[in-house]
Amino acid sequence: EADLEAARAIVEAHSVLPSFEAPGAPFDAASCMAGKRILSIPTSSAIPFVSGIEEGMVAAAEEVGFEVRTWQNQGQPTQWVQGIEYAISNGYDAVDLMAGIDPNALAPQVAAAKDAGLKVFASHHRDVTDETAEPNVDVSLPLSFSRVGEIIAAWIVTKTEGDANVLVIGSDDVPPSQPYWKSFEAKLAELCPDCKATYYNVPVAEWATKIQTTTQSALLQDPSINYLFPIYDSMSQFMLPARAITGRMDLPIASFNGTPFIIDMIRNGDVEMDVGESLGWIARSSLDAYMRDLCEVGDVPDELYIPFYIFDAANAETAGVPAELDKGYGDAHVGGFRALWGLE
Amino acid sequence: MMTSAKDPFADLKDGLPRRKPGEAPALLARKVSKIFGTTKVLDDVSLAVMPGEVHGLLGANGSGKSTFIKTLAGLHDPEPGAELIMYGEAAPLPMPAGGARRRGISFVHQNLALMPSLTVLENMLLNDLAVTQQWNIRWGKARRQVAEIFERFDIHIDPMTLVSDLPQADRALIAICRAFEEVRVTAGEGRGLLILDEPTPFLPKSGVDQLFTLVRAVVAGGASVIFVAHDIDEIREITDRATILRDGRLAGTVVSAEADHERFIELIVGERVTMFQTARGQAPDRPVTASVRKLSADVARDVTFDIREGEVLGLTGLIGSGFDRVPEAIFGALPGSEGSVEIGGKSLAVEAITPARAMAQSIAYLPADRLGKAGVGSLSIAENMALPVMGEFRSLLGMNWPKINAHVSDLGRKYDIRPNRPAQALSSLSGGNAQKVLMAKWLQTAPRLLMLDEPTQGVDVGARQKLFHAIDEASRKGTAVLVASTDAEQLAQICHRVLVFSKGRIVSELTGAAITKDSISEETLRAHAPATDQTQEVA
Amino acid sequence: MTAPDITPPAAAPRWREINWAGLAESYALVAALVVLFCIFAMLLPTTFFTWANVSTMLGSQAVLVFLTLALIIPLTTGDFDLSVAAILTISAMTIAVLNARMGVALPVAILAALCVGAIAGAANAFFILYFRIPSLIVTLGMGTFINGLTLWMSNSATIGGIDFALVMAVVGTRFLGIPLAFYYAILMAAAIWYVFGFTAMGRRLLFVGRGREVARLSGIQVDRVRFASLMASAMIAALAGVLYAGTIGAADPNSGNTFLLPAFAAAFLGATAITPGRFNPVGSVVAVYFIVIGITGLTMLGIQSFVQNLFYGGALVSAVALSQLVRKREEQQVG
Amino acid sequence: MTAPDITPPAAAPRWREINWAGLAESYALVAALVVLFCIFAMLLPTTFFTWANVSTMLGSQAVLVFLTLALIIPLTTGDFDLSVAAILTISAMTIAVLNARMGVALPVAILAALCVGAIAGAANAFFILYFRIPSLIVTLGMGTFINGLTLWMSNSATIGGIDFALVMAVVGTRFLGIPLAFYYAILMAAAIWYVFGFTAMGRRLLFVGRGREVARLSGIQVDRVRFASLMASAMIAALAGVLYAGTIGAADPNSGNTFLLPAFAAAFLGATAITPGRFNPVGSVVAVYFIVIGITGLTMLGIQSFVQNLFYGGALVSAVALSQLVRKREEQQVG
Ligand SMILES: Nc1ncnc2c1ncn2[C@@H]1O[C@H](COP(=O)(O)OP(=O)(O)OP(=O)(O)O)[C@@H](O)[C@H]1O
Ligand SMILES: Nc1ncnc2c1ncn2[C@@H]1O[C@H](COP(=O)(O)OP(=O)(O)OP(=O)(O)O)[C@@H](O)[C@H]1O
Ligand SMILES: [Mg+2]
Ligand SMILES: [Mg+2]
Repeated sequence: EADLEAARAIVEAHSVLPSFEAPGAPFDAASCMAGKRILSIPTSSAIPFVSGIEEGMVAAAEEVGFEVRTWQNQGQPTQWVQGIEYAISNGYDAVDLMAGIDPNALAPQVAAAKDAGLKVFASHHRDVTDETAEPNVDVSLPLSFSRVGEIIAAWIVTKTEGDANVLVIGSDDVPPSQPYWKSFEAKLAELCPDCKATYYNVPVAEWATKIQTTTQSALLQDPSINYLFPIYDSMSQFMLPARAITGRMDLPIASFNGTPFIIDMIRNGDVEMDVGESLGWIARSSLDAYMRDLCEVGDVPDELYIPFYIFDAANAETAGVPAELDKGYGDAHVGGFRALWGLE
Repeated sequence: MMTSAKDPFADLKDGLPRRKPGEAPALLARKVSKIFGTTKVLDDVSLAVMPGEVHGLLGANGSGKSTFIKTLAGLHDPEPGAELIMYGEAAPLPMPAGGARRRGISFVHQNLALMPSLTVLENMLLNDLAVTQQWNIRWGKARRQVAEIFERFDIHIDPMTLVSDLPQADRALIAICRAFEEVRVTAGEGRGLLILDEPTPFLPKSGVDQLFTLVRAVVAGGASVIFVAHDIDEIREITDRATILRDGRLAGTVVSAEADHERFIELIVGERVTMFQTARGQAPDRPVTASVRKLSADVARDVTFDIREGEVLGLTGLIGSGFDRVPEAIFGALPGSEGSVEIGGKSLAVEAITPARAMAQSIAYLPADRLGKAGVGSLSIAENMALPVMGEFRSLLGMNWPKINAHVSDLGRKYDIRPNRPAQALSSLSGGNAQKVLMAKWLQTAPRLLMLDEPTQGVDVGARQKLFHAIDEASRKGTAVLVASTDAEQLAQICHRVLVFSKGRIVSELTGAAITKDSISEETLRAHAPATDQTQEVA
Repeated sequence: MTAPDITPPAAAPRWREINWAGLAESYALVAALVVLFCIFAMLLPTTFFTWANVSTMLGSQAVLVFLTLALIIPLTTGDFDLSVAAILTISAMTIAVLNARMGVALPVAILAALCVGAIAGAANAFFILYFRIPSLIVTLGMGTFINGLTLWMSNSATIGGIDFALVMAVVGTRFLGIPLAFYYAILMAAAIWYVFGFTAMGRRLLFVGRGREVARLSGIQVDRVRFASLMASAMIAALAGVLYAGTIGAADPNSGNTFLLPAFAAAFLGATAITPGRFNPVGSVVAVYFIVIGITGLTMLGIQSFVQNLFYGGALVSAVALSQLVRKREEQQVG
Repeated sequence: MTAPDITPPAAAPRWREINWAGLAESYALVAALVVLFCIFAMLLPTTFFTWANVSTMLGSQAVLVFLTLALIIPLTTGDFDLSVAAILTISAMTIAVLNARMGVALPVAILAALCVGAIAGAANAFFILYFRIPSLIVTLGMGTFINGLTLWMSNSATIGGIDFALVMAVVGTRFLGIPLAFYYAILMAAAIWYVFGFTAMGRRLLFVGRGREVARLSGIQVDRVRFASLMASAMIAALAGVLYAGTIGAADPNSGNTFLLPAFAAAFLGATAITPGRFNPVGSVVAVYFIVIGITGLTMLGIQSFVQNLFYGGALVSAVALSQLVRKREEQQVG
């Protein structure tokens, strides 16, 4: 029998505007960071989510009084290599591998950076449950994708009142996909033993050509599917036509990332919910961890401190019309981090 | 196999001619057959060439001459059972790649086998590099060698130019000189076989004479030559014996000096042919169809003439004298031309003519380059033929293909196209039949002015008469026909009037009974005689 | 395309007789499609072999059909157009930016998208025809350039919220249970089939592709024909973009580009069918649906997604290989 | 034989004179590279114009140089190889799976990767030469098929932890401050330059590409030459995969595929330089570094990433357009 109570509790916990909880002791960031430089290499500058975080980091660093620079690239590993070498030869204090670059997939360059005395940071690149060793990374800030999985499982159980048959689409070539899906599956089983979920893997490069056909086939094959869960919300757009063509416009979609156009879709009623993460928050809490490491003040977290916040029809408008990146999460983090860094 | 009862070699038991007792033939090919799809193109052909012999190979278009030669080159695999014996030694068939070269056979193929987008130097080295065991190339040495060869052959071509920048005649020179050099280098003393598949059409008369001198020199050294041509006079002049193919079968082998012109024609065609001859005399005094004024195009300079309805006007000269540029320019196919053409009461500036505009004035032009410029080999006969008349087969539902096919097969019958299958790809026809298709393509439009560039090049005697009849019929209906050709015999057969060019200018005009093969050749060469002065003047 | 009684040369002993080898060759892909369908129908009688599934398969591939049709026109005139996928993407993005973000009315936005396609086509044609650069190079470069423009226009973001009327007109409305998009694709294929087979323009395209010089000397204005074909290709690609925007109700700057290789595969696979050796719209449609049946069936069998790549690549190569066996492996000029 | 009325062609007045137009054409791309370098050097004197940056640029694009070199061999013989990027990826993945995951010794893993390349090349050649299918179709299908295999081998995941010895041999060791990878690329280019320019084999490749039929008539074993070229292409692509694995110490199933279009662009761009009209290794190297300088400079200036696409596409088209202007816009056969 489904534990609706527990599910509802999880959902509610993430439906209130996030409040700031200091991830460590306060310190004087401005003085110890003065003159320091970090080169941030995002997985690809062409992803708005990523460039949004980059902008947040650059702005926050400016407030503190040091330099964060973005290495613009188009997702080519050889460009990342060039970025790290650029950091090494131009006297940067640290490189940051942002939002999806696996430091183990650039082992030689990371080692070279370490040898040259640079710190190496990585954030938002894997799930917290992922045990892979990252020997050369000074600060690693995995994200709790598995927590997201649990939130969405709880949401679906709540909405279907314990009668869910979920179609899940993921991309195994994005490393957190498996742990994320597993935690979803586990939580679903825990909250609702009778619920069912089926997982299909579609590599990122084939989203446009395969998500739609995969979804259609799955829906036709199992008409009892009553919930769609694309694990990254940008997949949703390819599921919409599948839903339309198979005549299942009634199927709700829940997802994760808080991408603005998906929040627009929530407002329009195409998508039911989206778990969002504030980009400004990610930017600041990453910087916080990096500064703690560079300033050697201790308390370096081993997880990206980021509250997850649920957008649904009720609060979609708070993200702006049309929705904007990093809007609707309140601004608890702005003041919170400023205070923590001794800027007030 | 021999057709004649008084075969000069009938006394030889094995059917092989021998000059010296016990001497093995340079090349003995036996029972060579080749089937393409369902057509037997070569049927049990045998051929013997003695050392020091020039052996002619004749036959109508599509009779299998080139196929036989390509079999020796290793391009086609003959059907099983074929044998090849060279100087008494069995040689493998199918011929392995490079095998011909190793055995001292070298070729001038009908299409010359040059690569237009590469340099002359590279083309000269082509056959050598194709099979050499040597790993590296020393370009400096190679170039000096080629320069030396060119000097020996008295050829003035920069080895670094692209072949595509050269006129056809130069290309032929390169292919010929390459083959002669190759046979000299690769064959042993007193050995070697040089195979020339229609090398003469592109050559000026002087070039043909030079070629024959070279051929004689080669055979004097003991090597042999197989010489393919449609010009019976050439064959009779240069060859010792000649083998004639008809429909892929051996029609006979004759001693060239003993067979007369008619005998050759009979063997080629299989029956007596009445040679076409137009009624000589001035063209009927009909209105002027087109007036060409001060036309300059490429080497052609200040060309001015009129052509009347129903007139067949020949343009000739040495290759490179610019006569063949005239029709091209009139049709708007040659950029950078000047002058004017008056046709149908309208005066057109030559530089403004495009092929489409020319066609609108009912001008038609058949280029010499059959599959490069005149027709598309990979498309069917029907598609090629229907191109200029598509508009007429439009119905409410678009083009009426059954009607087009019926029309095309009627034309095929009319012009004796073999095989007459509209769906067959043009490239699968022999040269002569392809030419008939392309001629029909334009004749069906009943043009006011029909311009033909070397219309019978590579066309056999029989087919040639059919084309002449077609031209004659068109001219009787009022079409003015402009024929650019180096073939004096052909011009003499069909033209009312001939303009002879030299260095880009018209230097003489022959009309009526004054047009004979000899007079044309004479004018062509005479016009050329004071060459040095004229060169200055033109330059 | 040729009339039914025009059969390939080598295999035609007498040209009014029924040519079995020719028929086998022409309809091998159709037969393969039917066989594949039957196999999956037997394996999955309750899911695959249903009208719902069939109509879904038909309705969902209209974009790919359009893009393949866009490709075969320049392929017929002997030009490559590698920029079609980029044009599809920028066209969809133009609609999204104008309609969803700037509030421009849908018809105007669609018109603007088609204009963008026309400009891209004209730019391709300019470089190819004026500068005489091989089309492969121009369209490769142009495709990348257009991608850059798309990223710039969209700020790299997916833009949703396109007027629902477009979605209704593309996949929202059904006729005989199949979304309208399918009928658009079929109409477009039929139009091209007619033009290729039964108009003088179609002949001109073919002659230009097979022999530029011959075409020129036959009075065809070669550059004009090539210009028209490059424009047609870009415009159809832009239409594909409109359909794409209508299919997903949104536009993103990247996903459209992934259609390029499947469209090329379908164009070449389609050239082995119906009128073998020529790019033809009916063959293209058959090829697209052949592949879709395979992929859908495999997905329904729950087979891992990499198998779809294996099927895709394997089907392309082996279908063409089979068709070559029928022709006794003779080299073909495709065009 | 005399041909008294034949004067040497107009284009070459006297063939030992210096041909300025020809020189301009051959070295225009080199000049553009130098100019571009100088511009960025002036704009970014302290970051771009440093030995560290130059050596990074040289070292990090060795993979692309290799892949471009892999392409130009079949392009010279008139075949397309669209599967090179997929071969690169599966080769890198083979090393990662064998060495990092299964603990096989590095040399064995590298050997296995090269074998995989050889098998892919042989499969390409088999379908192209035995079935006489156009290379574009075969390699398009084969590329997709190989991608499927790569996804299967890797479970779609990135695999890190390749033996550091490989990294040391590729980018970890430097000579004159430049990672060894650069020298490998230069060596490979030099080898191909020698083969193309100064060996009989090189000429045979060219002859086969420029005229199959004539090549055959001249006694060249055309199929053998094409086989060799397809094998060489696959093997060099596999080597590129080894370098790629060594450059990042890991392998992923996707990123390698993104090299395909840049490599084609570099091959065609390179064919406008050094020996214009012919695919040539020196031109390819120049083209790769021309593009790399542009992209690196733009990145260092912090310019948004979409500008990289604009530069890429714009540079390709305008460089070729300029080179066509020098040649008075005459149509060229590239090969
Ligand atoms: N590759 C081929 N495939 C099919 N048929 C061919 C092929 N090559 C030649 N043929 C056919 O074989 C026959 C003989 O052709 P071939 O070229 O040997 O004739 P030919 O005697 O040289 O004629 P011509 O005097 O016109 O040069 C022709 O009917 C031709 O159409
Ligand atoms: N790939 C090539 N294709 C055509 N011609 C070439 C090629 N390479 C070089 N050449 C030409 O050959 C000429 C001589 O080249 P090379 O540098 O080998 O001269 P070399 O040193 O005198 O040669 P060698 O040492 O063999 O005497 C040059 O002028 C060059 O134009
Ligand atoms: Mg012949
Ligand atoms: Mg002939």
